[in-house]
Amino acid sequence: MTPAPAAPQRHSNLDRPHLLRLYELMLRIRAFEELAVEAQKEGYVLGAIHPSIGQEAVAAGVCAQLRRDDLMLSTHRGHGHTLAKGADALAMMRELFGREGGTCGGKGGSMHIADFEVGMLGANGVVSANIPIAAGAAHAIKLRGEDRIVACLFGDGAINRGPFLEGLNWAKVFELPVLFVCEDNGFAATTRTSSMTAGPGAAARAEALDIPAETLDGNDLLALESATRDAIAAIRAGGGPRLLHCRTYRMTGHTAVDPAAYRPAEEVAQWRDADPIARVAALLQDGGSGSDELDAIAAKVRQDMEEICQSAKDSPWPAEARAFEDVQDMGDPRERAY
Amino acid sequence: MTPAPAAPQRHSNLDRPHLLRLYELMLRIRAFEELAVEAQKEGYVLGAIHPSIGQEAVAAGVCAQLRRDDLMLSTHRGHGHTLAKGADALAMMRELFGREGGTCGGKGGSMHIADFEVGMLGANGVVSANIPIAAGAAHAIKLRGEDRIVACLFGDGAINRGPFLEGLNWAKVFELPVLFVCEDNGFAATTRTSSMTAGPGAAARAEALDIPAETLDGNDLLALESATRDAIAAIRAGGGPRLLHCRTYRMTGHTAVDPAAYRPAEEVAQWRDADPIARVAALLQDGGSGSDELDAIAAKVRQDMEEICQSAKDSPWPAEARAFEDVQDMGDPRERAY
Amino acid sequence: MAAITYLEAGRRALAEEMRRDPSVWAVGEDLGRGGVFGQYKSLADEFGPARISDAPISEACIMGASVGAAMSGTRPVVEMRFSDFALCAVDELVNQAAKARYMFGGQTKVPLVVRQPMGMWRSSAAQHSQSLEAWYVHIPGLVVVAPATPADNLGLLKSAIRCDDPVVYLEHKNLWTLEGEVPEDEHLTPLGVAETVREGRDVTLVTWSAQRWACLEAAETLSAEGIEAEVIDLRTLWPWDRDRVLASVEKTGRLLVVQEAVSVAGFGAEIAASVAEALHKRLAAPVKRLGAPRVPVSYAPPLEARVRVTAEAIVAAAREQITPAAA
Amino acid sequence: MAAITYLEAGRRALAEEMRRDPSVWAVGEDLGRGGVFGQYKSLADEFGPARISDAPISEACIMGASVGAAMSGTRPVVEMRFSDFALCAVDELVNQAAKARYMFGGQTKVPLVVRQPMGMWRSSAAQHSQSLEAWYVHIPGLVVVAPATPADNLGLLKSAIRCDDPVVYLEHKNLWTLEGEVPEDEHLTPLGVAETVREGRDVTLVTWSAQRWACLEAAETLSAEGIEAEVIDLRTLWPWDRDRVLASVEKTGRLLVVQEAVSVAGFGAEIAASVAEALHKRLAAPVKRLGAPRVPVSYAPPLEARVRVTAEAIVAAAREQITPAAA
Ligand SMILES: Cc1ncc(C[n+]2csc(CCOP(=O)(O)OP(=O)(O)O)c2C)c(N)n1
Ligand SMILES: Cc1ncc(C[n+]2csc(CCOP(=O)(O)OP(=O)(O)O)c2C)c(N)n1
Ligand SMILES: [Mg+2]
Ligand SMILES: [Mg+2]
Repeated sequence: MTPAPAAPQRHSNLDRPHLLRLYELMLRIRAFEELAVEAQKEGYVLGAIHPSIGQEAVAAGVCAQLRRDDLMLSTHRGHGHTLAKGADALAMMRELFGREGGTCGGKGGSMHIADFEVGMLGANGVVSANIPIAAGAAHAIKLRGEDRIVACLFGDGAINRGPFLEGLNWAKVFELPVLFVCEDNGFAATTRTSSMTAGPGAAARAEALDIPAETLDGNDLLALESATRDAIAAIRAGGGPRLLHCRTYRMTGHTAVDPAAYRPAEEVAQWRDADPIARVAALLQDGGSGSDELDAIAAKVRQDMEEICQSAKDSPWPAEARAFEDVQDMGDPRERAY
Repeated sequence: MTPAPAAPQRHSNLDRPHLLRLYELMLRIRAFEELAVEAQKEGYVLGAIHPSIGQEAVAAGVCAQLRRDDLMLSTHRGHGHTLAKGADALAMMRELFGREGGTCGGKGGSMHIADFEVGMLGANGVVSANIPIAAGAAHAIKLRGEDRIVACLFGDGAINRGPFLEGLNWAKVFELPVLFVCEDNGFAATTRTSSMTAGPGAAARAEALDIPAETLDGNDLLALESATRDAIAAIRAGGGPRLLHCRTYRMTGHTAVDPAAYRPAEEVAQWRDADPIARVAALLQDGGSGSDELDAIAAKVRQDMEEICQSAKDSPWPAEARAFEDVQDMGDPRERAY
Repeated sequence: MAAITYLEAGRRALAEEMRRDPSVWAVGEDLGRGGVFGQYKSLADEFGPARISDAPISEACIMGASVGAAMSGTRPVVEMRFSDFALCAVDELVNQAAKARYMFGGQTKVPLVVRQPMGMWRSSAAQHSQSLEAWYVHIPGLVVVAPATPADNLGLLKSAIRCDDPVVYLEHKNLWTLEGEVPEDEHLTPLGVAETVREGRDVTLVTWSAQRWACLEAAETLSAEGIEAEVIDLRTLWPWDRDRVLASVEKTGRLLVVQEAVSVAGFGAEIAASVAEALHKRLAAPVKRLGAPRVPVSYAPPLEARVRVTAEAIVAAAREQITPAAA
Repeated sequence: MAAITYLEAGRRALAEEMRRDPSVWAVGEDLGRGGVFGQYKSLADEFGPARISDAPISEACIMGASVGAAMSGTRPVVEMRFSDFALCAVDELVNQAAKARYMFGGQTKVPLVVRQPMGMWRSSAAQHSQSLEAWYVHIPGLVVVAPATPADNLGLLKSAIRCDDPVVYLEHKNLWTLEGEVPEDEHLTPLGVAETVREGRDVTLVTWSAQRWACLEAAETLSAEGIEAEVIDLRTLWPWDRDRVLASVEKTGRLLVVQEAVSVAGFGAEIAASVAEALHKRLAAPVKRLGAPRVPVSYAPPLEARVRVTAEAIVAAAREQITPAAA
């Protein structure tokens, strides 16, 4: 109900080229999702889509700061994280359309996008299930003596499932390199999360496990970047897990087809005013970017994404035989069927 | 590693008759378990026994203060809780021996003792599984508008399983009448719990959920009684769940057959000096009980329990047909077997 | 009689039972706003948020708390959203709900209904498409129900709510919008009784849930060829209506079990094995199962479709049972 | 050859594989002190606490973390203590481990072994006695193994650790102390290959895990009566050795499946149904399953014993298959 807190600006001198890159990334994420939603209306996407429109600062402020060889686990609402980690938008769009050449060959869809090439170990269709998996990926990193870290993103609804506790406890007990990120958009599907959550939430729960935690304005790119940078440095230096609790808002319904009638219009309007992309644009303008420059970037991003979308639409379906591939090494999956 | 903290005495004027009853109860619990362990050596108990020797103050200080119509859920280490809640020792001993007339007709054994007559809804063989069940029993109480409460006991190892988080969150979200009691004996089987637990433990985790919590010397009967009385009053008045974190020690191994070689002898000796029964005896002596009086009680308790044990040994086995009873109403459990 | 949807039938069943018995309540995520598929729409208006209760995303606790509430004088209807998420609550269902009555020597019962929307539906992919009825049939203590029609979703859900055993209640997501005639008066479908949906003399098709409709379609096609298939919708999978199935196969001499689930170690194996054990001599052809291959369900429509048991596959299998192709 | 116990064989298998492959590690409660049954005794001395790792009581996370670790270049051996507790980690095993490779289009594999000590053992009651192999066989992506001898516990565990699929590895608690000859050199038992433990012409007994021994005892008794039973220990339940079983029943004309698990919807149904489907005409008697009734396991010794499949029951069933009692 409360608007995003106005976080103090941490960066006094702005790195404008860097910020422009993140601005473009946020625009790409939004264009990707807007086009995916349109394509769903046209019948190209049969499965569910969970847009992250309004939450792009988390992707840009957190995920984009990972090294390529760092690992990341995401959720059902993971397009932004995945693009920020460096996955290919065309492969992702194809995946949403269930086509050959999709990140998972069309077998996963939006909720199971993964791109192991860039360290993206998967969205997950089961809320909170990615948390123990992230802890385990970090466990492997520690066993192998590497300096990589794992970022694990989850929603505010995820902190009420047991794996949240088990995974955080695990990461702390073994002092593993995990950055936990609670992307708190105030809702779990149609339920206002605060109504089903005891206590102040993710950060407090992490702190009860001696995991350092910080609560942030999740629509403030610079604040997120700065906190993430500090957290990653501490984690990479062997300091064990940390948690960032990022308060943001979902501008759409839970899925692309949810009208989200359960939210007061004023609340939505308030958050619309805190749009993270508009906020970055304002920063850039303060820093000297003209609105022409920004509009041109936006137009280019949109056009590129439209081409990607068209290309995905033109992509072939996977061959039927793929249904029987990549099940497992042992045994014939066709045995006794039909 | 640290000895039980010396908690401040809360009761200035001692209710000696009351204390004598609790003293007797603690002795009964110990006698029950000592005889059960002996009986196991003789071959009367085939399944596992988890003695609570050294932890009797929690049973007497917490469980004995519940009303008969209050509910209680316990663990694999639940003989003491169950006796304190008012269950019949003979039926319990028969249950350990797998005999007809056991609390569960011999079908459950030590880890599944239940006595619904006295509101004891079951020990549980799955660590932490009793926590959601307790929350649900309290949910029913609230739905029915009753003034009963539910006590839920669990060990320090249980707080690392997901159902601990989910159950506590649930109880707080619905403001349910549950008294959570973490009976912290420092170990989970052969593992020193602190080595696998992040943060300070049960109380801190409860507080992160806005559940009021108190950490207590779990071998100090009077401190437990006083804290329990306050907590129960607050819960019964509609104040929602509370948690007591009771620090105690297990004087035996995890099971009766575990030599517990993983613990330093000095630590065991230190805690032996903090024996909760001896501490009550000392209080009683301070309050005017002679050692003759106390010895006589102990002797009587032991003799009664020996008779109970003998009677259990003489009890018949359940009839084989019982294997097929109380499975469910629908369907024939014998169908297609043999 | 009035035509209502399968979804609406479930909603009516719950509303009727909640009116009838104040100890019935429902709990699950988003129920206050109608539930994920709208099965609970506006029920909170009539019954209030305590009896149509929201829940945190805590499947284990939703199930576990319902076990405690069921042992303490209430009758919870537990919404799992997708049957796949019930896998987050297996200890609570299998080790606790199913065993409490037995372990405690009959001191308690656990009257709860676990609604688990199941099955393949519109590119839901591997974690939102499973059919795991075989698992629950294997667990002593559980009743397993899988309605295929609006009338049965009404009548079986009401019976499930009145049943004192824990019931795993598997609605099929692909049937939500299916319309069908439903009695306007109180309608109870007994648990454990199959429906012979179509009589026939040549082959017995045993099925349940959404595959009922594929079987009926196949039976039409077969009938045009002169093959009369008897179609039995089991409706309840435990206890399953063994007598009905055996009597039918006694008559037809042929059994084809049709299931959406993975065939290997699926519930169809139980039926096929039972019939083979009981009626070996009477069988004019080997028993046969149709089911999915042993692969997870894909997202891509053509791959998803590839693992469905279609009416054509049923027709082909039935034909083959009647006139085996030359070896 | 040297005689060692089934427990020691598992310990040796793990130690050998850990020596051979530094990416193998084991994780579970109490492993640093040898594990609940001593299966890991002194391994921490050799390999250190990072590779023989303790764990909090967090079955879901033990399993889930192992999925992440398996996808990230290590090969975890996951100890679940009792197969019953694996029910606290079903989402992690079934929705995650089993499906990751497929869902992600082959980008990853999940090479982990889940050790799940199973079965009835000394009054362990309903929550510590289950045999749920049928569940795992039903799940695409999983391999399922159930060794019955020390040699197989050595050879199969080593093969399981080398396998790139997630393997559910079911050791039987009642076999821990069983002694048997084991090769002193490296010994690998291939996955998916059954063992014909005893040859016979009259009836095929198909079994796995501890029931191997009941079948062998029964076969001795039957032999004294002139009935020669062929005993096949499947060892791997998925993929199961279909060819071996079919060839045997082709020869004997009779199938008796013997399992400790609940018979209803048990894995035996899959075998019985498969054989009935494939060899209907060849069968001289109906296929038959022996298994437990559909009841939870009791604590009291006489009730526990009542639901065991004994050698006597096997003998009686085999006799009945060969000479049916007059109806
Ligand atoms: C275990 C489980 N329960 C329920 C669901 C259904 N579900 C999908 S997303 C969602 C809401 C998640 O809320 P949150 O974690 O806050 O993430 P958000 O959708 O807000 O990004 C729910 C309930 C699920 N996928 N998994
Ligand atoms: C889910 C689950 N995991 C593991 C076990 C095995 N186990 C039984 S008791 C126990 C230790 C429990 O420790 P704690 O909760 O501290 O209770 P305590 O035994 O100390 O009373 C373990 C690991 C179990 N019963 N259930
Ligand atoms: Mg959210
Ligand atoms: Mg403990």
